[in-house]
Amino acid sequence: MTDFLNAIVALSNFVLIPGAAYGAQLALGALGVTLIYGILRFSNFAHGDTMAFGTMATILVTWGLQSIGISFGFLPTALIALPIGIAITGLLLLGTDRAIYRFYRKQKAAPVVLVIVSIGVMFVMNGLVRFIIGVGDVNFADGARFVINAREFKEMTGLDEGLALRSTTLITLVTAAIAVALLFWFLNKTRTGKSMRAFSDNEDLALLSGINPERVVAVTWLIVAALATTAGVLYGLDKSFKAFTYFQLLLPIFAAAIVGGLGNPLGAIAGGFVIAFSEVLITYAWKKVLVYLMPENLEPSGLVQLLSTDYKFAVSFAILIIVLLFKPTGLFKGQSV
Amino acid sequence: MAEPHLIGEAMTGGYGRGADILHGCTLSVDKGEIAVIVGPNGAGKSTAMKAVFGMLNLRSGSVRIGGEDITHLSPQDRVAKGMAFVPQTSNIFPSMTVEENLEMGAFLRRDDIRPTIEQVYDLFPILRDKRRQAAGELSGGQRQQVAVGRALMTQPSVLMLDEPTAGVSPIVMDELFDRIIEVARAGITILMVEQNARQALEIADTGYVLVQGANAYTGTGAELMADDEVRRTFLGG
Amino acid sequence: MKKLLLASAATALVAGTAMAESHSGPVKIGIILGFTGPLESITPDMAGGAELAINEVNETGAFMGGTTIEAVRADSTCIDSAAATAAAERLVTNDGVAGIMGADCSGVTGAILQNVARANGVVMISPSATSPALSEAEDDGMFFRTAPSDARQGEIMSQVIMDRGISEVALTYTNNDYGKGLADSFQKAFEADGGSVTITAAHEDGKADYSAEVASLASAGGEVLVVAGYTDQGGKGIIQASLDSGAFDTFVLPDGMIGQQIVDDLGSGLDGSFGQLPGSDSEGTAIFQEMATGAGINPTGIYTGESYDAAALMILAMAKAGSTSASDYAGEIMDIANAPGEQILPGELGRALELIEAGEEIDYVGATAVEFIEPGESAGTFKEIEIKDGAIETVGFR
Amino acid sequence: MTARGFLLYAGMALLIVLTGVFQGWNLALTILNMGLISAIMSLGVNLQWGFAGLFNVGVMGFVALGGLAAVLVAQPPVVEGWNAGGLRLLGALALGAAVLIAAVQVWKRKIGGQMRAMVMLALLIGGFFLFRAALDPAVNAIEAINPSLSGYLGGLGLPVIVAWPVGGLLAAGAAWIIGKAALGLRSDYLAIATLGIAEIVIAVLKNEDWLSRGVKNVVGLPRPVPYEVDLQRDAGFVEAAAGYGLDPVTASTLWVKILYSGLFAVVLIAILFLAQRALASPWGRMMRAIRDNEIAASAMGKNVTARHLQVFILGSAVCGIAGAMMTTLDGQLTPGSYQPLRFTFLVWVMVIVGGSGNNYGAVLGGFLIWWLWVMVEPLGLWAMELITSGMAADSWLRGHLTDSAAQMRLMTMGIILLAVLRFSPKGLMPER
Repeated sequence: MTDFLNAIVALSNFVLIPGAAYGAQLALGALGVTLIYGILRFSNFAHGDTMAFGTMATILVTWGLQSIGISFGFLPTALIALPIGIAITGLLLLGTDRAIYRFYRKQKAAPVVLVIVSIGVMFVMNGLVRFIIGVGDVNFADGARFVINAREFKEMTGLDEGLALRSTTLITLVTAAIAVALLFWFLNKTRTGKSMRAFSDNEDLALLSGINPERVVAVTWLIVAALATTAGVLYGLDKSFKAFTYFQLLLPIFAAAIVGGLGNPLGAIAGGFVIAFSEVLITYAWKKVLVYLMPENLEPSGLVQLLSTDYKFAVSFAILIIVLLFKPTGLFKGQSV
Repeated sequence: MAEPHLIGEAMTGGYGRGADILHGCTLSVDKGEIAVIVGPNGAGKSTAMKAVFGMLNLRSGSVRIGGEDITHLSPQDRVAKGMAFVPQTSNIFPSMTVEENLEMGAFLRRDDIRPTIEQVYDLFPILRDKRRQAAGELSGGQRQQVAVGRALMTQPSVLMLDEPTAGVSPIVMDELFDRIIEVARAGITILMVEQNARQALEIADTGYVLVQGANAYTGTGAELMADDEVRRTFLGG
Repeated sequence: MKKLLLASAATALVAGTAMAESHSGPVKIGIILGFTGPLESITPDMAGGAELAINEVNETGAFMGGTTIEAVRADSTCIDSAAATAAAERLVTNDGVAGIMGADCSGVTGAILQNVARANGVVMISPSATSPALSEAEDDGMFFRTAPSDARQGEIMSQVIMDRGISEVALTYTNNDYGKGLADSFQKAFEADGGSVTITAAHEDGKADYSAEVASLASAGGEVLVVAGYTDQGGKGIIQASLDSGAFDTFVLPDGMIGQQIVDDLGSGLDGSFGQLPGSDSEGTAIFQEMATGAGINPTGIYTGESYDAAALMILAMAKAGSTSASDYAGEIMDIANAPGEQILPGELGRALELIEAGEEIDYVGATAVEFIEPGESAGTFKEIEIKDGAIETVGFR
Repeated sequence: MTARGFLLYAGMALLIVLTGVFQGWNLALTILNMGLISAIMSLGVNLQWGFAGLFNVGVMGFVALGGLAAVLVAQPPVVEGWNAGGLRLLGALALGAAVLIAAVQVWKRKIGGQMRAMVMLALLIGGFFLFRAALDPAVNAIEAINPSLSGYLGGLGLPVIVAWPVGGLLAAGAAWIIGKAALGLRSDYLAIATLGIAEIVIAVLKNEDWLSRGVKNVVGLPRPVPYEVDLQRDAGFVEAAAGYGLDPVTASTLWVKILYSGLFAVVLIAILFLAQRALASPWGRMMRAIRDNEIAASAMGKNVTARHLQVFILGSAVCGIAGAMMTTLDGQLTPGSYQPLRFTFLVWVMVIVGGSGNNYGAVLGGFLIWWLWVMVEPLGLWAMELITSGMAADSWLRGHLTDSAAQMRLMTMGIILLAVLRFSPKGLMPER
């Protein structure tokens, strides 16, 4: 029985909890990508850098708050700064839309043109973020680090395996859940939210129904700003902020959005967790768990690892491609333009 | 004689900067009446209706509703003036529920829309049962009902239908025509384009036969049905 | 668009002239590092380290009869060999640099060495390229490095671990030539010494998440975790996640992982961890830290000290040869770096120049206890360190 | 080419000449050489995007495969490696391929749905473990041999120029597999799929040490041209250089670059010629017809998928050739250095800025963007110094701005891309 509990705890500690936190971060990022795809109808390559910008704005505000002595108790100060960061990012995105994207929308440019435009925006934002905050590693998490740490858990339960729950992990999961719940409430229950779904479903008919496209677009960018900034800040709190890493985040986020089905919010969430868990599970060495579970004479001698972690990153893309081969528009039937 | 409720007068124009498709075409409907546009393929039937709704640029001619000139209004603004349009295809929001489709139809209204939704449900009882279902999952005829219902949500004075019976079975078609008559009885002016010319003319108060973007024959539904020339050329004998 | 072309042409012209004007005058040293790209977060401090040495010499005014030295930065991008080659080409043929401090990543370093430095006969001293393959590269005696080759460090690390009575370790390395080379040589040495490596897991720098790596490392188990990575890259992420999940409490840290910053970031978690880095005593390092902090450079950044040393060595060699021509001073670098002679610590470059002027031998020690072996790389006397109460303490030398 | 085209090309030539005059001919030739390679990459992408409207964001993978060819062709074989496990390794690879083919065959059979999936899955999983069991010992044996210097199988020891067409073939082969699997995908799904496949290719290159030494890099690849130092020692050459009034170092570095330029130019012109012929041929017209209206084209009985596959393979092959040439020029293969920003997105900027659908435009874009990529750095620094010249020497902002000058590079690329898309959406040299 103890062995069984140990196995469960080990699995939770190293696979389930970290996977869930990473999955939530990817899911929030993928939600932003998928909303833009659903409503503005292009894959936004600048999304990683939007997350970087939002996080940067939040960090700057956090520093400001800290310098005047404001903190949030055992919670990170960045959570107070988050709404301001979102507002700043929202302004940036609205400005970008006004200055750049709107022109192509008016022209009814092909979606792929918008994708290429977003690559240009990506380059510019990339430079902008580095220009303002620099290229270094920024650690801006404060507040309490653990809810339960591994040592305490072991003492408490008498098990051999520890279970650690970091406060940032908990905050990530809770915030992500709140954000997703808010988003779904907004999309399904409010007039504006429904009008966005209508616009995404059938743009021409939305126009006929008197839905103002510019308003839908503006609201979309604001929501994307909120999602991207929240995702970026949660990620940064959990790990740390570095401009280069945020650009790299774009790839798993895209993978998540695509696996789930572009334009489908439920799919984005599922995709985030699929990608996160596939990275962890396929390269996981099952030795420890099996040693606990198996009778002594059957214990594995090797690592019982499907693929070495070198291929972790390739795994998520391989899964992406396999999913697309069998379900060409993703698990949750996304759109395609 | 008082001016008809809706009139598109001597309309000439085409899409974008392309060649003209309409050549001095005139359409008019009185309040609470049904007008049907028929004609051969490529005669500009749908184009004529889109012109009335403001979806193409008129080089000359005018559109008036209730005596008010709306020639230069955008389709959205015409919706506010009491026009409702049901396109031939993609006329619903497929991933939204039936009820949400109806709500979206009433997007511009700020008053209580419950009663109107109830009216639509009374008109199309099947929709009441399927109100929580995604509209995209419904059958073809039911989707057309959703589409018409959505258009009615603005409480329009004019309802324009672009081939509402395209691709539905004859039984469903009859049913739809019955509903359309019911809508007209409620005092709503109806302008529609139909492929099934014979059945459509049967319920029409006025019929327009268009050929190459111009009026070829005009008359009551019965008159056109009786006209040998029209029958032979357009109604298949 | 023609306007754009014209405008760029005009700008190029002006910029070109601006540069061409400064052809005569000060001696120039090129600093080629990846200011953009994967290593962009550590390169500013590295460049700062090199410039610190240059400024120090300029302040003494004792270099070749008062000649000033000017640093010219260029971007190696770390990954784009072609862009790095072009940048180096510009430094050599247009700016006319007398030597190159760089490059950082082994890939671009090799490309610059083969395509620019060798071709033009210019000395390169890399502060950070550690790939064993570079030891074997054709260099015509033009290439040096102040970071030790990975091969030697692997053996030292094995001894350090063995001497603590630890015989089972898990190993993770950053997936580049530094990490892979160090991991290979360490594993070989450790297994030869009778230890066992439970798992060897690579990690990519700059990636989003390291749960998978930590999960596998934890599952494989081991008394300590050897992390062959960088302090502000994946290595830190792995340690952070291991500490958080309680997978490992003790870490073995090679040179790339040792820096005050990571100790500060991770708090008490690193207490008890140990490792080794090149160095014979801590005196030079301490002095350098003070100097760098005064100049607004983070002194504990990786390879910052090595960069200082690379620039200093180059300058001292020029002084000794009395010439800025590579063919003259390349041969002096080994002499300057090694005994016999008076030991030179950071901040003593002025004195070193005076000694050279007086014709005396010097032994440059610098911030990282430089000692060169053939073919022009750091011999690697290593100091063993342990982290106690949030400070890096030297516990011995090997 | 139109008058505008000639003007633009003349402008581009002027830029390079000005670089030569003001910054030195060595730099100008360095830029020219990589410009030639960039132009070829750009041509490859233009084949796919400009001709057929295929949005391939996996350019990096094909360029890297080309680079691999340079190692596999030009490096001397490592005999100990082959003896240790070469044949076993080939056997294992054959086994892996057989398993995949069998799985595909099972999938194609029309047996009951559930059953088919189960059989295929069982085959794949069982096959995977068999494959690993066969592969791992062979790989370990090979990699154990002198890992810091070899630890791989080496190549065929052929002249490195042979690697260029081989690089094309390697990329074409990969493109065939990828195209078979992914070309059915719609719009952005194809884009991300190719992006992912490129990452997988890089992951393989980085981790399969027996193939290309992985992240330990292969350095010192043979060259198709002489080494500068050898030229400097060659009395005849020194004499000839003196005849032109050049010192041996300058002469040798210039001469080597000129030789490279010649080789690259021949390849570029050949590919450009073929691409132009293709564009004007009925095949090219059909391609563009498909691009402009896929539905109409397929309604007219054109096999859209097959045509897409053809052009995808061709374009990828061209990228592979360019990749092999680039590795030859660098003299080394460093798998860790392949990043999508540089080898995919930058190539796309070249195509878009130059003019998609127009081969001359793509070539121009390759040169222009590469020139900027190299020159923005000094120009940016210079601009920063100009901007900050009024500030106090020790001001924080001044230091910050000067330190950030290197970041101008990405931003400039973005601004140029956006400006071109806005004001000349079809590129500098639009398709007619």
